[in-house]
Formats: sequence, C-alpha cells, structure tokens
Amino acid sequence: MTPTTPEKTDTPTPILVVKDLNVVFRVKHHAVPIIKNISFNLFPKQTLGIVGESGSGKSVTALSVMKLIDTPPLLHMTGQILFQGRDLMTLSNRQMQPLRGKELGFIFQEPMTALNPVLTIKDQLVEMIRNHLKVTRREAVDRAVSLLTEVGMPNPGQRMRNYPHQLSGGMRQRAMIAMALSCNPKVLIADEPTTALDVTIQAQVLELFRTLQEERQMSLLFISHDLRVIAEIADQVMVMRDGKNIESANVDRLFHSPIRAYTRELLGLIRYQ
Amino acid sequence: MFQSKWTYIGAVIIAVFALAAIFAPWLAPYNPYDMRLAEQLSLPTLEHFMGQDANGVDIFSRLMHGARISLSVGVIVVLISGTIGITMGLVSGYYGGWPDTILMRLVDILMAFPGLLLAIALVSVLGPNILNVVIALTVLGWVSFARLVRGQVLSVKEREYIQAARTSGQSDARIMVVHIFPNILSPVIVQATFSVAGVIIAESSLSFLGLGAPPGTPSWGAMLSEGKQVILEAPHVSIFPGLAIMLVVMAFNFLGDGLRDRFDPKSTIN
Amino acid sequence: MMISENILECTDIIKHFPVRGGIWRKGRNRIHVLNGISLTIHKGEIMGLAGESGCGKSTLAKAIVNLSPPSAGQILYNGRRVSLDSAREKKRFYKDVQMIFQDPFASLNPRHKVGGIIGEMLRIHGASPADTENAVLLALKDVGLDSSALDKYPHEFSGGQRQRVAIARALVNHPKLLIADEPVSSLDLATQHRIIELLKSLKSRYDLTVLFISHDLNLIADFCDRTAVMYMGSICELISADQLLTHGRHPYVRALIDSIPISDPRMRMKKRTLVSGEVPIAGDLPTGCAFHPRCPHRFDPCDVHTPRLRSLTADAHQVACHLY
Amino acid sequence: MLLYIIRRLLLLIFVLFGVVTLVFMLIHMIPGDPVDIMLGDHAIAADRKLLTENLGLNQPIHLQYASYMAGILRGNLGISIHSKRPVTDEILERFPASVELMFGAMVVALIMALPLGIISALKPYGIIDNSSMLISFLGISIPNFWLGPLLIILFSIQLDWLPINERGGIEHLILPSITLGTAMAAMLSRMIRASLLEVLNEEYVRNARAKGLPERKVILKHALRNALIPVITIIGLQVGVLLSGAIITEAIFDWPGLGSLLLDAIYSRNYPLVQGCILFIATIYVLVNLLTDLTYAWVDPRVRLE
Repeated sequence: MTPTTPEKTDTPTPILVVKDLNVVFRVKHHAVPIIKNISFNLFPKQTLGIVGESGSGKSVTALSVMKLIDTPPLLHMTGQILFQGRDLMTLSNRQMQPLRGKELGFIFQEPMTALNPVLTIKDQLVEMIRNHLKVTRREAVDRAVSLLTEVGMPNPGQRMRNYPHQLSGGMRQRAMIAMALSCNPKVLIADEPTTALDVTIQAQVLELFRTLQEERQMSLLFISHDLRVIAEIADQVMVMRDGKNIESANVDRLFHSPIRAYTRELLGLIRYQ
Repeated sequence: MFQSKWTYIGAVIIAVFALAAIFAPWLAPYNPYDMRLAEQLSLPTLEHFMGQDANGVDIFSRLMHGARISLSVGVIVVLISGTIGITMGLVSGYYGGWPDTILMRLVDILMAFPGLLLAIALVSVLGPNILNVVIALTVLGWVSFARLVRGQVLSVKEREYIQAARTSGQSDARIMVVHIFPNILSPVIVQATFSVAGVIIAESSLSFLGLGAPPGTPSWGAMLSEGKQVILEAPHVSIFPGLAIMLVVMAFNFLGDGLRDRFDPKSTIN
Repeated sequence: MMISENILECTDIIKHFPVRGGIWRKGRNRIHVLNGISLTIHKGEIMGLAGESGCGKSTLAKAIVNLSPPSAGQILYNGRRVSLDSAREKKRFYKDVQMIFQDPFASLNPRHKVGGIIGEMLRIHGASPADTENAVLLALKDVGLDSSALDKYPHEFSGGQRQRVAIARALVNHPKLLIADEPVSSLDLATQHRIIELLKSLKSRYDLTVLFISHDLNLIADFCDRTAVMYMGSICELISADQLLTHGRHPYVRALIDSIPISDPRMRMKKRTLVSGEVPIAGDLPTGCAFHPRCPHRFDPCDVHTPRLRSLTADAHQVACHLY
Repeated sequence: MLLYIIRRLLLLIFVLFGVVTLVFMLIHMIPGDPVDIMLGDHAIAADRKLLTENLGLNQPIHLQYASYMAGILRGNLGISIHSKRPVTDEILERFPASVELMFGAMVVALIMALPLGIISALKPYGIIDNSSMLISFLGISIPNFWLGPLLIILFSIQLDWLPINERGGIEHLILPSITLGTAMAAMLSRMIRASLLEVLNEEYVRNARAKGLPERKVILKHALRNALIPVITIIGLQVGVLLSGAIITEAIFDWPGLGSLLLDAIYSRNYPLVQGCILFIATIYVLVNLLTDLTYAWVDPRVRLE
C-alpha cells in the first residue's frame, strides 16, 4: 500500500463527506468557536490523517462525526456530515445509536480509561457484538476470540477473561481495536491511538492498523499530533490549527512540497531531529 | 450557580448568630435565668415573642445565650482538634514509617466507635458538663482532621515541586510548613466548616441526653430536652431551639459546600 | 572539550520496591527496578540515559539525588561517597547537584510566586535579601524571562515558560551537575526545540555536566555526547550519542531505532524487524538476558547467563549481549 | 483477595483489642471512687464489698485487665449492678429491637437516597436536582432529636395516624426509622450524585456510547455499576452514624433497643452495663466495616485480583 499512487481509489464517491462543520462550545457564559468551517472527504479504503498540535480541535472533529460531544460544553453544531449520502446532523441520538459501532468505529487515546474497569474484555466485546449482530452468546464469544487473534493478542481465549487493569498498554489498545472492529465498521475513527504507547509498541500497533485496513478494505480517520506517525499511516492529510483547516493534501505532496508556512514549520521541527 | 448564592446566605446566617452570641448579655430582652413560674409555657406574645418555657424563662433570650454556648463549643473544639489533627497528619503523612503506622492504628481504634458513642461514654464517665463535652469532642475530632491531612500529604508529597524542594537542601520541617501545608489548606478549611456543624449537633445531642449542659442552662440541646417533656401542651418550646440548631448547622453546611467549590473547581459537579 | 576526571560514579546500583504481598510472601515478591547499574559521568559532558517507560531511568535519577535512595550499590560524587545525614551535608551536596523534572505543571509550587520559588534556593544558603534579589533577576534573564515574572504565580505561565522557571531555579546556585528527567517530553515540538537550545547555551556558559534522561532517541542523539540505553533495570548499551542511531548494536537498541516513525512517507516502514511482545507487567525479571523473550537473535546462553557490558571498539562503545 | 482478607482480619483483631482496652480504661477514668459513684454514698458496706470484688477493683490494675479480657473471651461482660443479671443477657435481650430500627432506617435511607441521587446526577441542575439538594441540606442539618418530636407533633398528635412510642407492629417503626434514616439519606444521595456525575464524565462511558449501546444500558451497566462501588464504603461508614443516632432516636421514641439500655445504664451509674453496651456497639460497627470492605473488594476487580 504505497502512498505514491496519487488517487487511492477509483470510485469517486467518498464514504464520508464533512462540509462546513462548525462547533461552538459554551465556556463561562460565552460562545467559543472550536471548529471553524472544516470540510473534508474520506474515500473507501483510504486513510485520512488529521494532524495538529494540542488544542487544534482535531479530537473534537473526530467526536463530532460520531456526534458524541456532550452538552455542556457543546453549545451548537452546524454543517453537514454525510455518511454514505445520509446527513448525520439530522439524526437524533437514538437514530445515531445503530450507526455507532456498526458503521462508524471509534478508538480512544487512553485505553486505560476507555475500557470499563469492572468488566472483563470478554464481557465488553461480547456486549458490543450482540448489540449489533443477532448472534447467540456462543457465536459472539467465538467471534471475539477470532477478533483478538486478528489484532495480535497472544492466547486470546485466556487473556480475554482478564480485566483491563491486568493488561499492558499495548494489550489494552489491541482490545480496544478489536472492539471497534467487532461489527465490521465501514469507517474507523482513531483519536491518537498510539500516543500513550512506548515507541516499540507504537510501531507494532501502526503495523496492525495498516494490515487491518488492507484486509478489511475499510476507511480510516487517523488523528495524531505527531507528523511522523501520520507519515507512516496516512494517504491524505489535513493539517489543523485552532479549529481551521490550514492545508489538505496527498501525504507525499504534503511532506515534500508543503504550501503553508505553518506546515513547513511543523515539518522543519521533526526533520531537525 | 446553585451553590454560590446559598453560600452567602450561609455566611450571613452565621454572622447573625455570631453577633447574637457575642452581644447576648446586652441585646437579650430578658435574663436567661429569670424564671417566672406564673407565666410558664405561655405562647408567643408581644413581650415574649417566642413565648416562655416550662420555668417561664423568655425563650428568645435563652436562645441568644444558647448561641453563645453552641458556637463557642463548635469553634473551640474545631480549633483544638484541627491543630492536633493537622500536625499529626502532616508529620505522619510526610515521614511515614512506624510513626505513621502507630497513628493509623490509633485512628482505626478511635474510628471503631461510631460517632457520638465515645463522646457519650467519655462524658458519662467524666461527668456531664460543657468542659467535658469539649474534651470528649476534641478527643474524637482530631481523628478526622488527621486522616484527611495525612491523605492529602501522601498525594502532595509525590508531586514534583515537593521533590524539587527536597533536592534544594532545605529542612523537612520547612518543606512541610512552607511547601506542603499551603497546598493542603483548602480541603482542611472545608472540613473545618463541616466539622463546626457536626460539633454543634453533637453538643446539642449530648445536652439533649442530659449529658452536656446541665438543665436550666441556656443551651439549645437542654432546651429541646425540656421541650420534649411538655411537647403535648407546648410544642413551641421545642420548635424554636430546633429551628436555631437547624439554621446554624445548615448555614455551616452551605458555607462548607461553597468553599469546596471555590477551592476545588473540578468538584463543582457535586 | 577535554573530558577529565569523573564527576559522578555509580557502581552496582540496585533498587527494588516491596510489593504489598502480605505477611508471608514478604521476601519473594519485590519489583526489581534497578538490577546493578554501573555508570560513570565525566566532568563537562552531557550523558544521555535512554529507554522506554518502566526501564528504571527515572529511578536511577532519583537514586543519584537521594530522592529515593538505592537498595544497594554506591554513588560517588567527585570521588566521595554521597552521605546526606546532616543538614550541612545536604546543603553542600544540593548546591552542586540539581534536578529538573518532566511535568512543568507539577514541578512548581502553585501557591508560591516565581520570585519566591527561585529566591528560596538562595535564602536556604543564607544569601542576603539584596544578593538574592540580584541573583534571581540574573537567573530569570539567563532563561529568557524578565523581571515581570517575579510576582506572578506558576498558573500564569505556559508550559515552556514554567520549564524555564524550573531551569532558573535549578541553576541559580550555579550547580556543577544537572540531572534533567525528561525535561521536554510534555512540551509541544516547537517549545521542545527552544528549551533544548536554552539548555545547550546554559550548559556551555556555566560549564555544567548534564545527565539527560529521555525516551526520544533522536533528541538524545542530537543533544548528548554519550548515552546509555536501559532495558528493565540494566544498561544494555553504552555508545557515543552521534553513533547511536547508526552504530547501535544491541538487538533491543536496533529495535528501538527501527520503531521510530520516519517523517518521510516514501520510506514508509516496510517489513522492518519489529520486536514482538512487551515488557512484562509485574516486572518479574526473565532469567539470563532480560530481553531474551522478545529478542529475534536469541540463542542458547541468552536465557541462562546475564550478559555483562563488554567494550567493542576503542572509543568505549560497550554492549551487554552474547552476540558480541 | 485471600491476602486482602487475611490482612483485614488481622487488623480487625488488633482494632478489637484496642477497643476493649479503651473501654476497660473508661471505668478507671472516673474521678473519685467508682464504687461511691456507682452505689451512691448511702450504700451499705455489704453491697460496697460485693461490688468491689465483683469488679475486681481491689486487685492491681493488670490483674483486673487480665480477668476482664478473659471474661470477654468467654462472652462474660460482668454483672449488671441493679438487676444482678449478666450484662450479656441484658444486651442480647435488647439487641433485636435495635437491629429492627437500624434496618428500618437503612431502608428509609436507601429508598430516598438512590432515586434522588441518581436522578439528580442524570439531570444536573434540573428541578429535581436543586430540590433534592435542598432536601439533603435539610436532612443533614435537622438534628434527629428535633426531627423526632416534630414528626410526633405532626403525625401522632395532629393527624393521629401513628402511635407515639413503644415497639409493636410496623406502624410503630415508621416514625423512628424516618427520624434515624433522614440524615443518612441526605448524605447518601449527595454521595451517589457526586459519584455518578464523576463516572458519567469517564471515557469508558463515552466509549460505551461510541459502541452504539442504548442509553439505558450505558447508564445501568456501565455508569451506575462503577458509580455504586465507592458508595458501598460510604454506606458502611454511615452505619456508624445510624448506630450513634439510634441512641438518641430510641430515647425520643422510648424504643427498647441497645441505645436506650445504654442511656439508662448511664443515668443509673451502672458502669459494667455501660462498658458492655459500648463494647458491643463498637464491635458491631467494626464487623460492619469489615463486611463493607470485603464487599467493596469483591465488587471491584482491581482490588479482588490484587
């Protein structure tokens, strides 16, 4: 999957279209715009990397696609989020539920806090599977085991009976990924999935993301503050800075001939190391 | 915000009661010991707008003098037990080791007695009077401060600015006083406020049981205890002292709640 | 820069923490965090200490400054055994040896003004108010802050500025040895770059010796003269920093280097030798070489004998691995 | 988990040992001659001699302590002065009444606190939240020795729905249980609200929603289950408030429980009985705390599988 091919996919219709997304938070009685007119497309089987420093609004963008931003602090959200042509903005929370996890998978940054500490990995996996798929408990458990194997969890049958606090950082993140993939979502959104990991584990997880995407032909929205990680994984890149889309481009063009000064500055910093 | 206006209301109520307590001898319309048996249990009238108790004493005057006892006991006990508790908690939390284990085991033992039980036992042995109440409540009170401060110190002392202080060559004592203490002060102040409320309830409970202020003294608990005997024919004798206790205790609870929100914004949710 | 005698010598530093295993299994289950570290730092050099989380690099730093004294082993500062029993000894040692920490938001007392935070370091050594005032202003200027910072509280500064205050505090008494425990890890890239430049200039101006701890091999390679790489409580390789990324020999060090994401999509990670598995959680040390369960080049002696640091070439490049 | 239990049991034995020692010292803190105080100064010499021997006050202190401890191990808490009956029997006679009252108060507390706490966390700053905040403030602030008489005035005198005192059927239990349970209900609802609000902000709750689970399941299975764990410890501690509050509530309603037995013993200077009651109540509290700790450890896997 080399990034050199300019247009990743042949079919032009994107699976996810975000148009003029505006998100405003209420902070101490006044409205603070967090996301300002963000637009991007995500094509099937493509990885879109969103990069920006902390506070650039990249995580809020990811959460807005899932419509998971709580009120407070959310004041209002405008624009369009078209998933397979259907505008999620018009959907109520109840209507969003069948999509979340089934069509749109989400992976959080801190696996330690994103897994329920009092439920085993097996419970949390089986719960998700049986919530979306009409399968017996037995089938769900088997599916869970195969998922954990797919994400590289050693002896999954035994491991999955553990609680999150009994697993290492890498293992927990693999469990998170297995959970997010359990119902074969068409789009997987990963919010800084490797930031909390050591560099050797991060490399393993990035490799896992690449193989999974190829085997499962799914689209990936990958959020990170680290341009080097984006270089390893993304086909298309959007650079964000305090809520605005500074520059969007194919990963190869962005790294070799960046247009905006801010992008060059970011690239300069990592190349210096 | 719900809390903030109630905090000020709390502060105002406390101020009013404090003034009543300080200026009781001058402001109170009647002498709290002046018995007029002829007018016993009379309902509120213009002269005695809270009525008179079983001995014909003006209830409002007794309440004002009662404020003096309740508030002073509350403040004194919290000040003494606070000082003891903070010092023990600070030293034991900072140094750890066997002094810490000894303190914690002592705390475990004292904590094994539910709330008032030990106070009741101590007062029943030492003899029922206000001084013994103060002693008993102080013996109990310092434990909660020690536990709170020890817990705070254990978390603060791992912070990097304390490790920096420990590598600056200054003495442990200075680190505790200059660096640790200011950073554990806010939860202690919040605890102190709630403790005053707790002590006021404890003092009046003991007096209600006849183990605190002897009958006849202008203590809210004693007044309620007397009121219980005549509850059928003169309920008003119980109503007013109970109201006073409730108002003061609620005021301190509001104040404590508000202080906690102001000091620890994260906790505004509860 | 002539590197003469040693400023700090650690020999066989061991540190283990008792696990609350209960009364019976007291002896058996202890987490071994340092398993015999011997390290010498020459006067005037920047010594790197690299490794992933849990390898014990911060514990070693804390052992050196006696924040958490080692369970065994010896530390010599300027050839003399470090003993901090009396207040006088403590003052003398901490005048020469200072430490800066990772989290700028936690390393400054939130209730003290910046003037007090830095001034305190001088008052402890009995400086007069006038001298203190001047020294603090000088220290602030050294780190690029002006006198307006004196009366401000830490929460009024950005992460980068706070780290500058921490550096000013550490250097105001002109120490000889500065231990920096991941000083820039929690800062964004641009600020990291500026703080590293600041440390470089202060190091040369005050002829400091620095022990620089980081998990970022690129940063170590650029900033340090020499570096040790740690894995599960022991040093697996000692190498000059500029050769780290190119001449690292130990399989774990090779894996670390291969794992660093490369900032060029064209060199995207094909199937480079990725190390498998992870550091065991409970810290129960594998027999022989600690890395053998995850090592692609494992062979017979690896899980039996623990390899010792052996020098490979003239310039004191040492590796602890049976392959060499 | 086994180690946790063993450690807790060892601690329990130590604490009980400390409690017994403290209670033993109580008698020796009486200013003046304990026998005079207990029997009053006009008692005849025979009774005085009998009491002195009975309490072993004529022996050196360490022997007294040893025999006291030995007695306790055999379940003998000495003889009650006036009734001349073993203290243990008098205590066990009154114990069921206290348990009934405590149970009633606990039920009242949980019925009030659980719904109020949960709803006000799910709809913060709503009407229910604000009103429950006010109610809980009232609950904490109204002393039970005022609430009791008020309830009596209202329900017994004015409305005459409920009997005033003595123990009997359920209707006798209602007012005392409410009096005793309100303070606990107030404290508990605040704790449940705080704990649930904190858990609702956790990432695993947001993750549960991201998994597409229905909101009902997110709240019940993920949020509430984690939120109620710390509440267990608080319930354990609140039992202490109930135990001491029961003493007063029993006094108000003449409820024939341990509390009123203790008070009568104090008023009549019957120190062996005072000693016995205090020791018994404290032991109950220590055992309840142990039970709460073990339940907490069992429910929270992070502790269970330490």
